[in-house]
Amino acid sequence: MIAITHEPIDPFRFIESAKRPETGGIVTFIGTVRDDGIEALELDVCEEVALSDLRKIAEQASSDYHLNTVDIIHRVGRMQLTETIVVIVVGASHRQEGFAACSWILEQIKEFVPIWKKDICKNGESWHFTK
Amino acid sequence: MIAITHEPIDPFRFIESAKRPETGGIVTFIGTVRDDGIEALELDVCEEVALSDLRKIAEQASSDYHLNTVDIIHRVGRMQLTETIVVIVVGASHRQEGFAACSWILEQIKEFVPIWKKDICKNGESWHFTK
Amino acid sequence: MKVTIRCYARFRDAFGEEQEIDLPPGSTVRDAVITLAKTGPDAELLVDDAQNIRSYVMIMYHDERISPIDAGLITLADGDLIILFPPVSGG
Amino acid sequence: MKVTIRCYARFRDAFGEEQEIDLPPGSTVRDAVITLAKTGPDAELLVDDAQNIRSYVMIMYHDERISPIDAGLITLADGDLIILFPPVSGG
Repeated sequence: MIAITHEPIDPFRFIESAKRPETGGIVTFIGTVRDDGIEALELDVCEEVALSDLRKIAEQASSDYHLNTVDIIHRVGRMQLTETIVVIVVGASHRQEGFAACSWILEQIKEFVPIWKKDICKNGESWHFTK
Repeated sequence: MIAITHEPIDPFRFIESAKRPETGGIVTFIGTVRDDGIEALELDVCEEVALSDLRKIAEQASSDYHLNTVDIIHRVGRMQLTETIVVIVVGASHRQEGFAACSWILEQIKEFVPIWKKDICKNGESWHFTK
Repeated sequence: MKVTIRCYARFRDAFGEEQEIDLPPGSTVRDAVITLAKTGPDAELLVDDAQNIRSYVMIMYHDERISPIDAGLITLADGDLIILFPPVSGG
Repeated sequence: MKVTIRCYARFRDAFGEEQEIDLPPGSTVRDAVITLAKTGPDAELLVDDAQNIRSYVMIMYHDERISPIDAGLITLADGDLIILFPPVSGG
């Protein structure tokens, strides 16, 4: 499943559904809200473009890394410390392709998918903005 | 947790317990029984050496990749297609270290930890044996 | 003619969520962004001193990403929509 | 003197789970492995034609891994335990 959601993400159903006879390795990345001195994190999104981008990334990864399954679920809205921001689950026949694909998908998301993080701190809010 | 078990592994408790304020990325590898024309897989182990090796690998990974948490659970005995053989969960502050550590741990296991796979097929059994 | 510019995240804070801008016929995407930049106190977020669009600005036009370098080559039509994305930080 | 050799996985199928072997005093780990190899039909699984231990054989002695190359340098004591692992395939 490729999705953008405002609700908490349950990664377990995606891991379960990645179990296929042709799959030997399931590699999962779960991004969580890290305490960098913040109270919470708020994520903004341009949903129609982001969803279309995620679908293209998943398709490319499936093809380039010969994946059997790909799931990408990105949450937006406000999240507390340790809550799950993103879940990427890839099912691969071979482990190296699984690791490479999962990492590549994450880097692609960070490079161009229109999602933005804003730190919510005691004394204000500030967008992550790296030129 | 570092463990060798004869029972099915539930990866979810390890993923849940990896959620810490200092952790930004949880990378999980789940190895599953792939259908290479087999009926089942049977894993043998030298348990005391394997457990000691896994502990050393986890310690080294924690130190080298600055991990916040490491779990390695390896199952032995007989497993059916799609069942989970091994679960590796690493909690890292930074994603690249998470991917690198999880992959490194798996390669170390495959290189020297005394665990052996035997294919159970319709017409016989055969050990994996790559010189 | 009128074109609409929609902004996200930090650009929205600086220039509003959506602005309708009046431009002379023949104007380009670059002209529209320069015009928008002048409406806020943080023009330099969008354009440099030479009025070139910052290289980090992601521009969506007709559902396609276009490069800030090409923005001066693309002529607008009345009713067009331009979307501006600041540097992303998802994942 | 007597030493015990324990085998795992494919080596166990070929040479039994545990064998007690009689050796003259001064014998080395290499001597013990050569002696074990002769007890089964698949001696070449453990040693090559020059009676050197195959490089893929993992040898545990006194809770330490020792290299097949060093096996001829390590002198055994009565009651010692040697463990032989075939190439591993976990993960």
